[in-house]
This record gives sequence, C-alpha cells and structure tokens, in this order.
Amino acid sequence: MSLLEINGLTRRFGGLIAVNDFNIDLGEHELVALIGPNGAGKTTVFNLISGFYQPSEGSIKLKGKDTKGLRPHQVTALGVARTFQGIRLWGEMHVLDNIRIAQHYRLGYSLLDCFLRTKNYVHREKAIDAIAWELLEAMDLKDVAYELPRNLPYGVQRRVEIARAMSVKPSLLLLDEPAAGLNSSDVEGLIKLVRWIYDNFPVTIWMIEHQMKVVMSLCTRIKVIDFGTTIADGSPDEIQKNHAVIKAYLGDDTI
Amino acid sequence: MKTLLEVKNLKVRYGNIEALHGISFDVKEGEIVTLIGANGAGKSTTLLSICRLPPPEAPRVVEGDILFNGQSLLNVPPHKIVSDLDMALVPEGRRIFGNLTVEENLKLATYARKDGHEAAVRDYERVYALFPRLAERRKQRSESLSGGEQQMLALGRAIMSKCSFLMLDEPSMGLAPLLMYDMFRTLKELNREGLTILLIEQNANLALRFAHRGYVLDTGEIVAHGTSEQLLADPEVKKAYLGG
Amino acid sequence: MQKHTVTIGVFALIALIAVLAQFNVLDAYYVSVLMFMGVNIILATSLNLVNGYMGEFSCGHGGFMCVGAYVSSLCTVLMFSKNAILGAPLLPPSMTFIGFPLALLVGSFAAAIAGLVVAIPSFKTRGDYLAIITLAANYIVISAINNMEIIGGPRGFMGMSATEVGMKSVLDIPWVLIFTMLGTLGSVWLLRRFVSSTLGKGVSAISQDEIAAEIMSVDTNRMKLIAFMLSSGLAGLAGGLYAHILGYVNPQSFDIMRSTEIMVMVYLGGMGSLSGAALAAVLFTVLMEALRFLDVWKWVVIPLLLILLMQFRPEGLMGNKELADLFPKLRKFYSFK
Amino acid sequence: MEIFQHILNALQFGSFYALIALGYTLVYGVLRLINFAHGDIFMVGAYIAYFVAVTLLGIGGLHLGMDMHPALALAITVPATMILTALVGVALERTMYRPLRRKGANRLYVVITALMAGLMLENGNLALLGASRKRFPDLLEKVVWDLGGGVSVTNLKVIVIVAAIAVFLLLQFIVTRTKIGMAMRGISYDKFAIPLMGIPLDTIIVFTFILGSSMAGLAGILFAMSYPILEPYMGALIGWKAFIAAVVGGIGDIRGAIVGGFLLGFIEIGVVAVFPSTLRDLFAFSVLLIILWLRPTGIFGVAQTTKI
Amino acid sequence: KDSDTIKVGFNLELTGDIPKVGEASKFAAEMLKEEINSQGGLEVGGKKYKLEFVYQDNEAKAESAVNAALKLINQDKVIAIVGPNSSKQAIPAGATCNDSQVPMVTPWSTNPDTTKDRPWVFRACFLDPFQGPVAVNFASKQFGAKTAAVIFDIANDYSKGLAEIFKKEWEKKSGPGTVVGFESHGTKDQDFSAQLTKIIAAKPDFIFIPDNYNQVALIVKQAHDLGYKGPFMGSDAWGSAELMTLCGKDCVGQFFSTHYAAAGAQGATKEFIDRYTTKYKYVPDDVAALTWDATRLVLQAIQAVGKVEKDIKAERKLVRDALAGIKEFAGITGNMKFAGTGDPNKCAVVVQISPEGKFEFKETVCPE
Ligand SMILES: Nc1ncnc2c1ncn2[C@@H]1O[C@H](COP(=O)(O)OP(=O)(O)OP(=O)(O)O)[C@@H](O)[C@H]1O
Ligand SMILES: Nc1ncnc2c1ncn2[C@@H]1O[C@H](COP(=O)(O)OP(=O)(O)OP(=O)(O)O)[C@@H](O)[C@H]1O
Ligand SMILES: [Mg+2]
Ligand SMILES: [Mg+2]
Repeated sequence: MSLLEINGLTRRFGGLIAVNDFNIDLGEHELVALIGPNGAGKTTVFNLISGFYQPSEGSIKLKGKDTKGLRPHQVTALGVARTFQGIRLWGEMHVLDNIRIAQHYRLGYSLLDCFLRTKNYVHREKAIDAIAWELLEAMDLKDVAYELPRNLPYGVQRRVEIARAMSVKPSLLLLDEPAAGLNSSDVEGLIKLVRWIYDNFPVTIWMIEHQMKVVMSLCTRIKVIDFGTTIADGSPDEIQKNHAVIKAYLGDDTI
Repeated sequence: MKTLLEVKNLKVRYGNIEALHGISFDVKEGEIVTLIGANGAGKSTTLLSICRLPPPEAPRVVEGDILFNGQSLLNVPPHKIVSDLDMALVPEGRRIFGNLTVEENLKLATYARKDGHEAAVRDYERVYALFPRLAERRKQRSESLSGGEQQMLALGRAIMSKCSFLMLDEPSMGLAPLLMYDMFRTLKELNREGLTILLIEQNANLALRFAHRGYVLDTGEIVAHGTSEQLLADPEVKKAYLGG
Repeated sequence: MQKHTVTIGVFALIALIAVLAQFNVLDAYYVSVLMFMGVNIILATSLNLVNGYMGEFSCGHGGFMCVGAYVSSLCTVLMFSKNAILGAPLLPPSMTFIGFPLALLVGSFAAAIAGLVVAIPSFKTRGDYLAIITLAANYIVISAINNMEIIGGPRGFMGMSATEVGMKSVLDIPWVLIFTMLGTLGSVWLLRRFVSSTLGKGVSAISQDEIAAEIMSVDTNRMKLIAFMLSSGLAGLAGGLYAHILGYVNPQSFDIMRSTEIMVMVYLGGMGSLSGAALAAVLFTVLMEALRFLDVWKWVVIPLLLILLMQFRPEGLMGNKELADLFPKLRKFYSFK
Repeated sequence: MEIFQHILNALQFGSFYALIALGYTLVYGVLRLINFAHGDIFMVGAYIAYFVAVTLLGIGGLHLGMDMHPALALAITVPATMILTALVGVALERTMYRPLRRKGANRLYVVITALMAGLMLENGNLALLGASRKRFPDLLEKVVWDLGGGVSVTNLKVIVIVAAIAVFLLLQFIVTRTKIGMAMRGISYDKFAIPLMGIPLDTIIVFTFILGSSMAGLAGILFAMSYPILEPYMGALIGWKAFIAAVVGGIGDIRGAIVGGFLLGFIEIGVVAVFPSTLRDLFAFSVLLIILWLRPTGIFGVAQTTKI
Repeated sequence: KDSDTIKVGFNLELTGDIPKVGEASKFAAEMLKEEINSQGGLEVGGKKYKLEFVYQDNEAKAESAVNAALKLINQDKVIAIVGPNSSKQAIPAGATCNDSQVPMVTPWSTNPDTTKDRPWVFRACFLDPFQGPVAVNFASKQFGAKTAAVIFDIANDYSKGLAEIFKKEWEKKSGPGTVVGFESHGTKDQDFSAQLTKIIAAKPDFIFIPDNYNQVALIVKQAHDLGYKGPFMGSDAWGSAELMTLCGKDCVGQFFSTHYAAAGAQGATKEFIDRYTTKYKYVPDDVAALTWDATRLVLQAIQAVGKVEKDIKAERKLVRDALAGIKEFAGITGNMKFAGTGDPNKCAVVVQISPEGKFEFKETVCPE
C-alpha cells in the first residue's frame, strides 16, 4: 500500500487556482522533491496535506485513510510532520520544550493525571523526555537544549525545526525550503542531516527546495509544477535535461 | 571614483551584547560591494546600523562613525536617510506590509519621492516588467503571496523608492533559480545606470561573481577583503565560505 | 526530606497565621486584608493562565468570579441559613464543614461552565475580538443577576455569614481565613502543575505560534477549552471565597472595574509568571490599603505608580520568570513541578 | 409613529458611539493599541469645551470678563476644544505610550498603561475639580421640531448625526485614499519597515493621535451640548461601549466603527423599545456576542490570512 | 494625651460612583467637629474632650467598605462609625460592625436590610417602604392623577426598591394597570430617550422619578425634548443643591419628597444651612444634613454614657446601649422617634421647586 496517494487535488483562492489537478503516489521510504517557480503552488500542496487548507477538489489518502475534514493536529497524529518556509519555532520556549510539545498527540495521560501527578503521568513524561533527549543527542543539539530558539543562529534553528518534526515520529516528513537562508557550509550540513535521517528512520521525505545542489544530491525523484499543474516528473537527470523545466524554472546562470 | 559610504571602526550592541567589534569598510560610487560570512556573523546587523533604525529590534551604535558622502549618519533620523539621502534597504525577512495590496505596497514606497508622477509611473512599469507575477497580483493582499512573490515585492519597493544607494539583505532567498538570475541581471543593469549596491548574500559564490569587491565578516569582525577575483581565489575563503 | 522543605514551610506558615488570628495578634483588619490578598492571588494567577500563558486578552474575569460567588452563596444559604426561598436551613451547622467546600466546588464548576461562553468562540476568534467577547460576557452576567429578583437583583444577596457562624459554633477558630488560605494554595498548586506539564505547555505554544501548535499535533481547541474553563473555574472559587468573607455580594462588585484590577495584577506581575502574578496580587492589595489615607488622590497615585513601574519594567515585575528561575537555589528545596 | 421617534433616538445616540469608536479604531488601526484612555479623553474634551465656553460667555472659567454671544462662543469653542483635546491625546502618546514602544514592551503593557492613564484622568479630575458636576451652558438656541404624530426632533440631534457622518467620510478618505492613510495602515502591520520607506514613523503616529483625539474632543462638545451634565466618570461607560462597537464593526476599519456605533445605538434603543428596559444590557450584549460568534472578525474586519 | 480625645470614624464614598455624597458627608462632619472643638471639645461627664474624626474612603465598593470599617475599628480604634451612606456599602459594613460590636449609624441608607437583626446598627433616615406611599398620596391629590409612569435606575437598589414600592402602592390605590410605564436605566447612562419615548407614548398623568439628581436633570430635559409637558414627581435623592445648577428651568415647578426642606427652614436647620452654604459655597443636600444628625446622634449617646472608658470595647458597648436608649431626637431633618429597631420614625416633607430654584415647603407627611 502506498503511503500517500493524492488524486486530482485542486485548490482555489477566489478566482485563483493555486493547485490544479495534482496527483502523486508516494511509497514508504522515499526521498522526493517538489520544485517549481515562485507561486507555483508548492507550499499550498503541503498545506493541503497537513490539513491547514481543505481541498477544493480531489482527495488525499494517507496510508489508505482519506484525510478529508481532519484538523491539522489529527493529520499529524497520522504520522505527517513538516517544517515551514519561514521558521516557526515557539520562540519563547527552550529547544527541549519545543521538542516535547510536538509529542502532544501521544501524551497518553489526562488532565486529572496531570493535576494528581499519577504514576502514569510520571511514566509518560519520562518517556517524552527520553525521546526528546535522544533526538537532541542524535542531531547534535544537546548543547542548545536550554537555549531559546530566537537566540540561535539561523542554521541551528533549521536543525531544531527538523528535530521537532522528527519527534512526531512521522512516516512522512515534509520539508519546505530547508536550505533557504543557509550559507554554503550550512547547506552541506543540511544535506548530510537529511541523508542521515533518511538512512536511520523509516520515513519518506518530501521536500520543496530552490537550491538545485540540494535537490540533485539528495532526491531520487523530482516533481515539477508550474501554475499548480505538473509539468514534469522523473529522476534528477531527466529533470535537468527537460526543456520545459529549464525554460520555466532553471534558467541559465549567466550574470 | 568618489567614496560614497565609509564605515569607520563601527561597534554596535544589542542590549549588552556586542555584535560588531569595530569594523571598517567603504563603498565607492557606482560599485557593487558584497559582505559575506557565516550565519550570525553580523552582516544584517551592519546594514541595520547604517540605516539607523531605532532599537530594540535594531542595534545601537556605541562607537565609530558612518559617513555618507562625507556626512555622518549618526544623527540623521532613519526616514531622512531614505528620503533625503536616497538610500534604500531591502531588509532580511522582506518586511512587506501584508495588510496592503501589492499595488499599495509599491505606492507607499514612493512616499518620499520628489521627482513627480511620471517618473514613478515609469518605475511601476519597470517593476511589473521585471516581475510579471506582481502585475497579476496587483490587487491581492500581499500577505497571501507566496514566499518568492513577497521577495519580489520587497525588491520592487526598493526600486520604487528611487534610490541611488541600495542595500540588499539576501535578496535571492526563496527565489526560484530562473528568477534569481533575472534579478541579478536587472540589478547589474541598474548598476550600470549608476546605482551603487551593497549586497549581502548567503550564496557567496554567486555574490562574488556578481560584485566588484567583497568583505568577509566573521563574528563581528572583518577578516578578509579584496576584489572579487582575489577573494574567489583565496584558499582560506574558499574553504570556509564557498563550500570547498 | 529537603525536597519537602517548601511544602512544610508553606503549611507551617498557614498554621502560624491561623494561630495568630485566633489569638488576635493579627486583628480583624489584617485578617481581612490577608483574605482579600488570597482572593486576589487566585484571581491574578488564574487570569494569567489565559492572558499570560495563552496570550489572549480576557478582560471579563470579574464575570466568572461573579458566577462563582453567587452560585456558591446560593448553595450555602439554602443549606445553612434562614432564607426567603426555602425558609429554614436544610442542614444543621455541623454539616458546614462538608457543605462549605462543596458549595465552593459547585460555584467553581458553574463558573467553569460559564467559561464555555468564551471558550467556544475562542476556537475561531482571537485577540481583540475575543477580548470583546469576554467583556460582553462580563456585562451579560451582571445584567442577568440584576434581573434576577429572587437573589436580590441589584440589592445584592446575603446570608452567607451563617456558614462561618455554623463552623465556629462547632469549633471557634478563624475558619474562613483557613479555607481562603487553603483555597489560594490549592489554586496556585493546580495551576503550577498544569503549566509545568507537557500538556499545559501546549497553552504557551498556542500563544507563541498557534498555527505551528496545531500543525505540530497540539489539539488547540481542547487546550483552549481546558485553559478557559480552568481559569474561569478558579475565578469562581475566588468569587465563592470572596462572598463568604464579605457575607454579602452585589453584582456591581464584579463589574469592569474589578476585571480591570485583575488584569492590572496580571500585567504588573509579568505575563506567564505565576509567582509574578501572586507577587503583584500581594503588592496591589497592600498598596490599595496602605494608600487609603490619600482619599481622592489614591486613585490618581496608584495608576501613576503603575505607569511608572511599567516604564521601568516593561515586562512586569517578573517577566516570564518564576521565583525558582531567579533563585535557582530554591530548587534544592522543592521540585517545582 | 413611536418607531420613528425610536429611530431618531437611535441615530443620535449611535452617533456618539460612532464618533468615539472612530477614535478608538483610528489609533487601533495604526498601533494595534486599544487606547482605553480614549473614553476619558472624550471626557476631558467635554470639560475643555465647558471651560472654554464659560470663559467666553463670561460666566466662569478664567473670568476674563468676556461676554460673548452664544453662537459666536460656539464657533470658537468647537475648534478650540478640538485643538486642546488633541494636545491631551498627543501628550499621552509622548509621555507614556512612546517610551514604552521604544523599549519594545509587549503591546498589552501599553494597553494597561492606557487603562491607567484613563483612571488618572478620571480621578485627577475628581481630585482637582471636586465632586460637583458641571452644567454645560446653552450655546445653541434649542429648537424642537414637531414632525407630527408625536415625533419630535431637536436641531441639536440633527447636527450630531450630520457631524458623525461627516467625520466618517473625512476619515475614510484620509485612511483609504491618501499616502498618509496608507502609511498609517502600514504601521499597523510592520512599524519597523516604515522608516525604510522614508516615512517619519513618529510623525504619522502623532498625526493619528491628533486626528483621533480631536474627534473625541468634537464628540465631547456635542455630547456636552446634548447631555449637559459633566462628571469625571462620564467617559468610562460610553468609552467601553464604543470600544465594543468598534470591535463588532471590525476594529481598525473606519466603516466598521461607524456601522458598529450605529448598530449598538439601534440595538440598545431597539431592546428598550420592544422589551422591558431592565433587559437592555442583557439583550444588547447577547446580540453583540452572537454577531461575533458568527463573524469572528467583526462586520468589516478581514481575518489576517496567515501564510505559512 | 490620648485620653483627651474622642475618636469617631467615617466610612464614606469619597471616590467611585457617587463622590459628591461622600464629600457632602465629610463637609458636614468637619463643620460639626470644628464647631464643637472651637468650644473646647465635647463635654462628657463634666470633662471636655477634643473630637477626632477619621475618614476612610470606601470607593463606593462593598468590600472596600468592609475593609474601611475594619480599619476604623482595629487600627484607628474609633468608638463608633458614621456611614456608609449608600446601601450597597452600608449593608456589608453593617454586618461587619455588628459582628465586631461597634456601633454604626448610617445617615442615608434607606434599605431595610441595613439594620435588620443588627442591634449595633442604626440609621438617621426613613425607609423606602415609607417614602413610596408618601409620593403616591401626594401625587394623586396634587395632580388629580389616574395613571402614572416610573423611570428608575435598575442598578441602584435604592431607586429600584422605591420604584417597586411606588408601583405596588399606586396600583393598590388606582387599580391594576394604572402604572402605564415602568422603565429602567443603568447608573451611568446618559441617554434615556428610548425609555421616555415609550413612557410618553403611554400618556401618563405624571412621571415618578426616584433617581439621583444628576440623572433627574437629564431625564426631565430629555422628556421635554421629546415633547412631554406633564408634571414630574421625585424622591429624596433629588434633594441636592446641584439639582438646579444641572437641571435649570426644566425642573421648575416639580415636586419631590425629602427629609427636609432647605428653603424656608427655620431654627437649627436654617442655621446649619446658612453656615454650610457660607463655608462650602453651596446649599447642603440631604446627605449633609443627615450626616450632621447621625453624627450628633452618636455624640449625644457618648454624652449620655457620661464617661469615657479606657477599655474601648466597654466604651463601645455603653455607647450602643445609649444609642438604643435614645427614644426621641430633634434633628435638623426633623424629629425622630426610635422604637428599638434602630430605624427612626420620622416625617417626610414634600417640596416644590420655585422659579428661583429654591426647594419650597409644600406639606409634611408623617407615618400613622
Ligand atoms: N491564502 C491564500 N489566499 C490567496 N492566495 C493564496 C493563498 N495562499 C496562496 N495563495 C496564492 O497561491 C499561489 C501559490 O502559493 P504557494 O505559497 O503555494 O507558492 P509556492 O509554490 O510555495 O511558491 P514559493 O516558491 O515562492 O514559496 C501564490 O500565487 C499565492 O499568491
Ligand atoms: N534583535 C537581536 N537581539 C539580540 N541579538 C541579536 C539580534 N539580532 C541579531 N542578534 C545577534 O547578533 C549577531 C549578528 O546577527 P546578524 O543577524 O547580523 O547576522 P547575519 O550575519 O546577518 O546572519 P544570517 O546569515 O543568519 O542572517 C548574532 O549573534 C545574532 O544572534
Ligand atoms: Mg512556498
Ligand atoms: Mg542576516
């Protein structure tokens, strides 16, 4: 069974068609990219999947389950985590809390447990803590566990955001322009990080990215859209040679 | 060539934290100069201090001087820097006015212009020609634009403000490759028409290819400078900032 | 053992105050100021959950306090006092020890239910629009009570003192003071436990970035429901205590001015700091009493003081820090969880 | 017939809500600041009008020995009050709000400061002028027009309604059509970026306070003429209600303020006209609550589209 | 030195909703104190004691009134308390004084609950259930009225209570449905046009307004603006010197029931009015006069005790007993008879407002 199945997905804003008859089928453990010119509708596709927007038409199936009408936190509970085009961490809480809170859907204790500090509560909080520390350790963020995100360098914030998404234990990880605003050496680090995640977790990663270096070195499959419509879909090599893609998106780098 | 901007031993602080420890550099008329450096090196801070935006969000200059055309900027209020000295800044994070439409955003940028309606109309045309996307979205509230579209708008605003000295903070962020190259070509064209540019760019490779000269910033200090060719060839710089 | 020092200290303090009051070392005036201080602490800390931690702007806390005050008063009056509705008291004075806390609980519960009026719209509405809903809710509660002849309407409602008399008839110690102190302690303790749990931190996540919270699996509607109901429920408790301290309630005691006072305490203390809110409540109560001699000028001087304070500490007394953050050594004595 | 009288009454009282709500919305629309002192600035406006008027008429105030014709006095009182009230508003901004803003305080601290400033104005007035209420002199020869069928209207009512509408049109023009108006709206979204457009931030904010406070001054003088009894707390309740009206209309939107103001006037008068008047507040606020349930951002308010 | 002074506390609404009431009380008390102290003090058992009056502001709030009372009792150690004036504060403060065993006399609170079952609480004014019928009888006689309309303040227990008593009495007298309009408003309202439009459309023979004078001024004016030309009848809350400054010619010719008539007053009453007017530049209203009487009641009780005990508790008890023992008292607001309930039995007067703005005596109504 495929992990994510999108059929005929369309989303309109007033008269504007942001996503038009979008289809994709993602299996387990893949590394895929979604690219296209600015305003092509890439972020909108992600927003539709995570339940932030409801589709105008079409269906989104996650592990065979239609996500229609689900609220975003319910979709996340099904195993979809994401990062945002502009970083959206909770800036006034330290990194550790950021990562704990993203496990809200599987807290496993009630309000009463919380008031009474029952055994179950203590046990669950410990488990949540353990997962958080494990991730911080693995992603080399241990030193900043008690820092506020807004005081961290941009590159580190990006890593924290990815760590937060991973604490959801997702089977589908959506990354929206993870390399934007990173300098050249940080981009290298990011590529390594994504690869490491891909190698160590049973997760399908789907990313939007404008930096071809990142896309080409990571992804096995690339989907290109323009004006909400798919214009190409294939391996990195195919895409790089595709005339429509070059004309609409890649261009040439003579300055 | 005349020196347009001269920064002398600039020290600035956020609260009690010193972010720049005394940097000096200059930009001559008609040049393109770039500042490169790692995340958090203080590049944006430098531009914000030049614009003299008020704290707390912006830093506070504690020492040194900033001269523009020989005149110190330290006592010039920020809006005057834009309206009287014809400088413009495209800030980090775009900072467009999301509750205004695309058109209103551009119009607001002409607030301090004095060269008449016609000239402004010509510039509207220029912006819309450069970013046809914006023309399509003229009446849309700008906060619903896509990330890249917002970046175009931020640049459009700078062009509309009719500046002779343009400071850009990561203008390529979030732009698709095609558009990014287009943008740099347009900037080059503007430069040939006389616009002086101070550029910050994460993609140091690209920035150095585009600029005449560059400065390398590291944790609040300038560690290297030279012409683009020199920097591109410098093995240290290459290793640290150009991604090997 | 060390971990319990603070707990033991707090209970010892309560016992000490009760003893001092019993033997009139603390006269009735100080005792009443202490009790109002307790009520103010509950009010400020509970509002801080919504206005500080959740970042909403509720300005009708007085309305929920009103609901709690009236409902719990109605309960005790029906049970323990001669009244216009049922005539003779239902229960003997010895039952007050169960009846009083129960009535307080019923009052809090009713206030929590009233909190729904604000909690449900908060799913869709935020910020200043929600502020108006709370304000309107405040007006509605007061206006509704003004229209209820059976509980005295604008005349107010009384007979609550029978409860204290009943308790004292069994054992003559300052019961209402003790209950108020325990109620205050309990409220702060409940709030503290809530906001320090991962569950409760979801509330802060909403305040900092609601969209990110929802997308990162926080059920924002549920969290808002919990926060609003907990906050208004505790306001109801404060109202119940207030009514029994005073022995008389009147709808005008819970108007916008009251809500304003509570708001001032919250922001004075610092948004998102329970110890700050409590500290501000203490300070505010003391200030209100200490400046009595200024007569008409009191209400010129108090706002002026607060304005100056905010100019010098634009994040409130404590910012979003707790006592334990400022004095890390305290952690040795208490886990603060 | 009674109904026409009620409509006229609602229009008049709604006009006051609208005039005050306009000031609220204007400041809010620029600074995201709920200027809770606004109701009290309105009160100060009424008192200023009183002192100017009695001084000019020679029956009190500064005792300059003037003895002006009431109509002339009115002609001078209106602009004088508007200017002086604007000064009060600007003074608040300069001494209290601006320093806080500069320190980057959470906007709610500015709101609380505004609340405190309001209390200070109220009680400062009480402490300085004593508890006696003031009677506003008659500056306008009252004319009661009997429209037949028991419906009557005074010349003052007509003036009030016309003034509210005129002010609305003026402000709507400024905010939507001029560059200053655009800058005002821009500030509400991102203060920081305003100077980068070459716009003097503080000047625009001061301009906003001048506009908003002078409108409160105008409302104050009209109110004092219609309800000629002045007391220190007169601005508090009507201020809160006008604020509610502004929000129900969609705060930050000029149309919202005028519609919200009239709406509140109509609801209040309508409830009293149909139901026992004891239920007025209960019904009126329930109706407003329901409107906000149905339209979470008010009648004209646009939800901020959060782009992620 | 302390033993040379006698301390009396005042629990007054100096700020908040009704600052004028607190101010008038304070002025009257100050005047009384100065008068007595200028004569060397209050003579008790042959010795002269200086008077010391302690004023506490209750902000016109219930809990603040309780705190003010407790502060007067425990900190300032007063022998007795005068005030609060308004029932909202007087009821809870009365409970506090009763529980703490301190005598309290409220000048102005007309709500029955204030003194009910409270042996330590007294008052100097008549009660609402008495004033209502006075208005009914006078109006039906004076205006030959068959129908009446009422407009009152819903959030003011005084106003609401009186309005209801009036309605009941009027319908008892003239038949059900003869109160053709019964409308309310809020305390801080300034616009009454909707209520008045309804009332005027019902064509009552007169309008009864048991409201505070400041609202009266607005109501009467607005009724005239809406074309009403009939008479008004008011209650004791009209009786402020400010009424005429605020209301002007609109109020001329109207009637209201009150505690005393300032215009045409004689003897001690006139003397009080004249002195107050010279000192504070306005004619004292009923609160001032009632505070004067209430304070004098307390002082008389202290004198009746005949000595000042060292032990304040004992002294308070004696003063209470003395207060309860007063059977008759000649106040400037009329003669009072006490029957052991703490409530005086006293006459009301009805006055008419003259074209010069004076409150002219019309008739006296005494309880049967
Ligand atoms: N809420 C909305 N209301 C109106 N239009 C919207 C909304 N959200 C997105 N759009 C429009 O839909 C189009 C697609 O936006 P989207 O954010 O998906 O682009 P994108 O492909 O992510 O572009 P970029 O690479 O620049 O981030 C844009 O033109 C944008 O203006
Ligand atoms: N508002 C602020 N308050 C406190 N410190 C700040 C603030 N803004 C920046 N800093 C700190 O100042 C230093 C320089 O930041 P700056 O934004 O200038 O770096 P940059 O070179 O532009 O980095 P980037 O590539 O991430 O944009 C950093 O250490 C940063 O943490
Ligand atoms: Mg995007
Ligand atoms: Mg930067």
